[in-house]
Amino acid sequence: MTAAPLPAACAAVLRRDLTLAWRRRGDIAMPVLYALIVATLFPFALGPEQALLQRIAGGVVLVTVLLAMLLALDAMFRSDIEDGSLEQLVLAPQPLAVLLGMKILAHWLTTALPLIVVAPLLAGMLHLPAEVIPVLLLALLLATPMLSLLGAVLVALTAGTRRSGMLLALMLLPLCVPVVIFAAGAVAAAQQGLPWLAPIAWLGAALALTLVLAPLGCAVALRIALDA
Amino acid sequence: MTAAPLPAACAAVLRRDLTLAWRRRGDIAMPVLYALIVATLFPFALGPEQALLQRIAGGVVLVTVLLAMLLALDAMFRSDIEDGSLEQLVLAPQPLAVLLGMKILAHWLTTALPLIVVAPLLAGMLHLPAEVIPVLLLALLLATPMLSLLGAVLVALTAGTRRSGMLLALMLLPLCVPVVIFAAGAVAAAQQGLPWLAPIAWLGAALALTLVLAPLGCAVALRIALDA
Amino acid sequence: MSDWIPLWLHKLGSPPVFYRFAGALRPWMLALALLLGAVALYGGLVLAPADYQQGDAYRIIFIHVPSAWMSLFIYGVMAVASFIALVWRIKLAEVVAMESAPVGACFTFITLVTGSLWGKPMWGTWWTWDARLTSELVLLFLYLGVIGLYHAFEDRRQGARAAAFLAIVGIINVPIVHFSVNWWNTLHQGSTVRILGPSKMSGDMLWPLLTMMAATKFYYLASLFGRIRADLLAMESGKDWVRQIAAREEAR
Amino acid sequence: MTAAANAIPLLEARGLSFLRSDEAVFGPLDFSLHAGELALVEGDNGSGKTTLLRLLAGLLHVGEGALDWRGRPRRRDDAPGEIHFLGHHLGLKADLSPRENLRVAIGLHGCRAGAGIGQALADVGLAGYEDEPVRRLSAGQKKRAALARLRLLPATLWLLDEPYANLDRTGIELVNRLLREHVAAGGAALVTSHGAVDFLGSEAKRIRMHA
Amino acid sequence: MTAAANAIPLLEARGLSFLRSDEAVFGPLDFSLHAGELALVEGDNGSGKTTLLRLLAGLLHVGEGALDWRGRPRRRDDAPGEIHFLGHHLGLKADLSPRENLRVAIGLHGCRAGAGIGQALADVGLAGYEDEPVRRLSAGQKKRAALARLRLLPATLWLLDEPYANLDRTGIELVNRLLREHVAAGGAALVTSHGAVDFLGSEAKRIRMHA
Ligand code: HEM
Ligand SMILES: Nc1ncnc2c1ncn2[C@@H]1O[C@H](COP(=O)(O)OP(=O)(O)OP(=O)(O)O)[C@@H](O)[C@H]1O
Ligand SMILES: Nc1ncnc2c1ncn2[C@@H]1O[C@H](COP(=O)(O)OP(=O)(O)OP(=O)(O)O)[C@@H](O)[C@H]1O
Ligand SMILES: [Mg+2]
Ligand SMILES: [Mg+2]
Repeated sequence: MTAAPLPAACAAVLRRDLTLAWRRRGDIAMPVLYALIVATLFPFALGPEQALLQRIAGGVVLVTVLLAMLLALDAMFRSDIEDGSLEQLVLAPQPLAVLLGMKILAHWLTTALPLIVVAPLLAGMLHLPAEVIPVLLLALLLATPMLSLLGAVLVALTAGTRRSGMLLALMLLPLCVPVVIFAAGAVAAAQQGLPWLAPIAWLGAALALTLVLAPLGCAVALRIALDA
Repeated sequence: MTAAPLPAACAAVLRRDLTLAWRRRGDIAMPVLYALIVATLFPFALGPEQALLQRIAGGVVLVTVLLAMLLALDAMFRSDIEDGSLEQLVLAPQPLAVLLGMKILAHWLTTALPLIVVAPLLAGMLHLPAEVIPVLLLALLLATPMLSLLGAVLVALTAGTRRSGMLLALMLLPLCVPVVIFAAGAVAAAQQGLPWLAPIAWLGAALALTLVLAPLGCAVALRIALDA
Repeated sequence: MSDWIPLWLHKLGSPPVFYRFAGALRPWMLALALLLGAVALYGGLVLAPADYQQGDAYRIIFIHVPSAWMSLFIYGVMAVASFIALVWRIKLAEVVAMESAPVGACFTFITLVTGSLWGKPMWGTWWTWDARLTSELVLLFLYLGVIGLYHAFEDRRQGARAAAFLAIVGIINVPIVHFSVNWWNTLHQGSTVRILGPSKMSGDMLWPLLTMMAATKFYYLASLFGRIRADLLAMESGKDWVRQIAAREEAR
Repeated sequence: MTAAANAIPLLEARGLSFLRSDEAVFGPLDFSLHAGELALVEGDNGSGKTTLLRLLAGLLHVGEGALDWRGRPRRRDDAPGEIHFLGHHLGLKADLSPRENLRVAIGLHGCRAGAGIGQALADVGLAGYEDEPVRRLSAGQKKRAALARLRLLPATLWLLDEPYANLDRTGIELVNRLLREHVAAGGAALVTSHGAVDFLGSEAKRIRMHA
Repeated sequence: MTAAANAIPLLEARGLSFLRSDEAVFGPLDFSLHAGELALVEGDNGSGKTTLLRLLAGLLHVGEGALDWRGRPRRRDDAPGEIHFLGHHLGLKADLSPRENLRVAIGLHGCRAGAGIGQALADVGLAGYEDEPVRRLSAGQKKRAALARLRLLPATLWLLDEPYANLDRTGIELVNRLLREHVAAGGAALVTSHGAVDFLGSEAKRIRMHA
């Protein structure tokens, strides 16, 4: 009898979630398509005036990407709870926080990464100047993992309740606001030719903190949610 | 032994879905909150410049409401399929199309109606002129049932597949675009003081057509989806 | 530390003991709160001189600042009680945490409203997205989240544990509210009142402020005790000591 | 039970099979079921019992062979409300109470004369749980809530997929009693089971599935 | 089976109960389980069997009373990987095949020396279904896929909630064989059942739950 080593367990969880996502790759594509729809509909809804679109492009892309991520957040643990897989995960002999970290990573890889990949396209559709796009991508690379991590904790907390949707939104909104402010601040600064490093640095620092704490919090929250 | 009369059956389905929605009222509130978040984040992302906001307000509200509806569309039959309730519905001695019409009505009442109620608030947050708001509401009142009806057919079609998300989005996009164009056209016309009746009339005609055909299509699609 | 803390907590944390203790103290707390509040308002609104810059508008400070302090203080209490509740699973701690939340939310709301009212004449706007204002708003959302989460669970104690966890996580926001004026340059006033060292405020204004602070503290305790007693009776409705109380009430 | 033998059978299958990707899930089956008869569908795991029941219920399409209902080829909207199907998924909404779930069922299917929801729930042993959300019931209690439909709805043919699973001994007794009463009142039933629990003795027909 | 009786029990419950909203779900229970022992948890629907098993697995908190694991109070992260819990929900992902599901389980829990996935699946009668998505399996085949975990994972104590439900006769035999081999190898198991199927004869302890 040999207990599984931690790296193997992490690999197993990550691989499982990625395989599942691949099996339902239509669902991964959902947030991306959703973001594309938004970017397509905006010119229709506002009229194709280039200066106006350019002015709002950075903000629209940021908001769209973050909202598309929120869409998928709710489902992070739902199917695992319903089919009993989460219980098996909790009872595994590995530290739960690490395993959950892997689940969060898988979630980020399958929802946020595709969005970041299409972000330049979205930005292009709304005529964002090309030199601002790297800053936009940097902001997204820092902001999206933070949302995945914090979102996971909150989703775990509400997992035991039936009325999760509203609560989740209520708790996420205040978290989104500062993230959007900093990210949009960096993009706007870049678009006006001003220095944009300070807001990006703040985002980075916040990300480092959540990276360590969020999986631990998520583990505690899930244990509480299952305990009934 | 007495078979149930059709009105009683319709009432039973409608009441069931409304009760369920009420039990999970947090989830009904989700699209509304989602729309509120979008409307809150926009000023952050774009800067609180009133003229700019006013210019894009009508379009943003329309797109936001329609997208918030799409959010909830996906779940229209999911739980009924998973717990076997849909089989019971299909085996009921009533015409399936009518029963599904009731489900769609319940869905519209629980997702679109709250959104229409908060729409003036959203419009206000983005400084849409007050005299345009009635037109916006009229456009929403015609556009949202159409989305519910068409969406139901598509959701039913994709219910049997595993990769539902992408298909759904792909098929809905071409349907959304004309709806948004007409609705936004009416609002923009009203905002500029031009006559706005023509696009509204088109929306109304399209709605009347879908109202008759969509439940029938939905019934056929669902029978196909279950047959495996 | 591992042994005597839980032992001691369990003793005071026993519902019947606390029920009696809170019942005896509550009227005194309430009386003190009203008395001190009246004195402070008299001192603030009548005795204190008008500000040389702001005229009389500044007098809203006597509501704004004490409730702002309370919004933070109560959050702290809630987080500590939550910690005890999670680690030692003491029912009373759960109740203290959960019943503090609505009171704290009220104080936070008052802070936001009075701040806005004051902001209009001072800064020419009801609201800006400045660091302190934003973080205070986040505090309100945290309180609401705790309350909502608590009530979203069917099992009260499970709900209390989940909400307690959220309260502990949210504690990071408290230093952000307090120090935001130092860390970022904000529109909002820096700290003027200091516990240690000399204050930057004149004594005429200071003493009503401090009195009001004491009054709000007593008010919080009084209202907390009242809520806890009601909650304990509801939660322990099957237990002997509650039945005895009910019997006594009936006898009267 | 033999009185109806000469009459037209309720259900008659001749060479019936179901195709999935053009392959038969179960071999061609021949059987008939008259009013007042009981049939037990036996077979190993994966032999196609559930598939057969869904086919008879009209949820799946007949692949090969013929299926008659009261002497005429079965079409989808024949026999409205005459058939009641109870599958592995019980068709209960987890957020509604047993009482509310039954009310919906009655609204859709109508109600047997003289039957009442409260009485039906008491009969299946759920007295005291009428207003608890189904989510909070134990596995066996959920099953019992679904069985209460049998008491209430005016169906002639019952298709029960493993009605005994998750039930305790009194629950199994309950199912047997329900079946006996139904058959005595002129109904018919097709029940799947693995033969591990006591089924109504030898009164029943047996239909064997071969994997 | 009696050789270990004097040793420290694997699991010992004294006055154990679980509280939901401050009310006990089941009465105080006293029992102990040694390595090499089998126990059958009996009780009617809703008597708290599932709740007890989840409590023992460490998913729920002890309400009142004490629960010892190898002579010391059970804490959550004691006994990592020594306990395997099989509940009403099988813990299989419907979109993965049995083989992939087992691979994940091995990744998390490690593997018994000498055991292999293909062999384990063949043992539970799923040869030929190894690469089919679990969604397409019948109810009994899903259960068997979950039982294959018992073959593979190196757990000492098995907590099996109604392992017999949905299984045919060979399936029930299979569970009994697995239990016999596990016990012979020094493992222990707690099994819930309604007593309607043949449990391993009289070798087992019985724990009765009163509703
Ligand atoms: C909605 C707007 C406002 C909010 C949310 C708000 C919030 C707060 C908070 C949370 C504190 C307590 C900080 C601490 O103890 O660490 C505070 C203190 C204070 N506020 Fe405001 N405030 C607002 C508007 C204003 C305005 C317009 C003024 C006047 C110019 C003002 C003056 C003060 C003063 C003098 C203090 C005491 C500072 C100290 O001594 O620490 N506030 N406010
Ligand atoms: N999540 C829950 N919330 C509240 N009550 C519950 C919950 N789950 C079960 N119960 C209740 O607790 C009691 C015990 O349930 P449990 O599932 O443990 O029974 P069981 O013995 O496993 O029954 P069965 O044989 O039907 O599976 C039941 O009365 C049930 O109604
Ligand atoms: N949705 C599906 N798609 C493809 N194949 C399926 C599907 N459902 C079942 N099967 C296959 O069809 C066969 C018959 O399945 P069915 O569920 O009818 O068996 P069963 O007799 O009810 O078994 P059990 O006793 O385990 O419930 C099985 O081999 C199964 O793998
Ligand atoms: Mg089956
Ligand atoms: Mg059970």
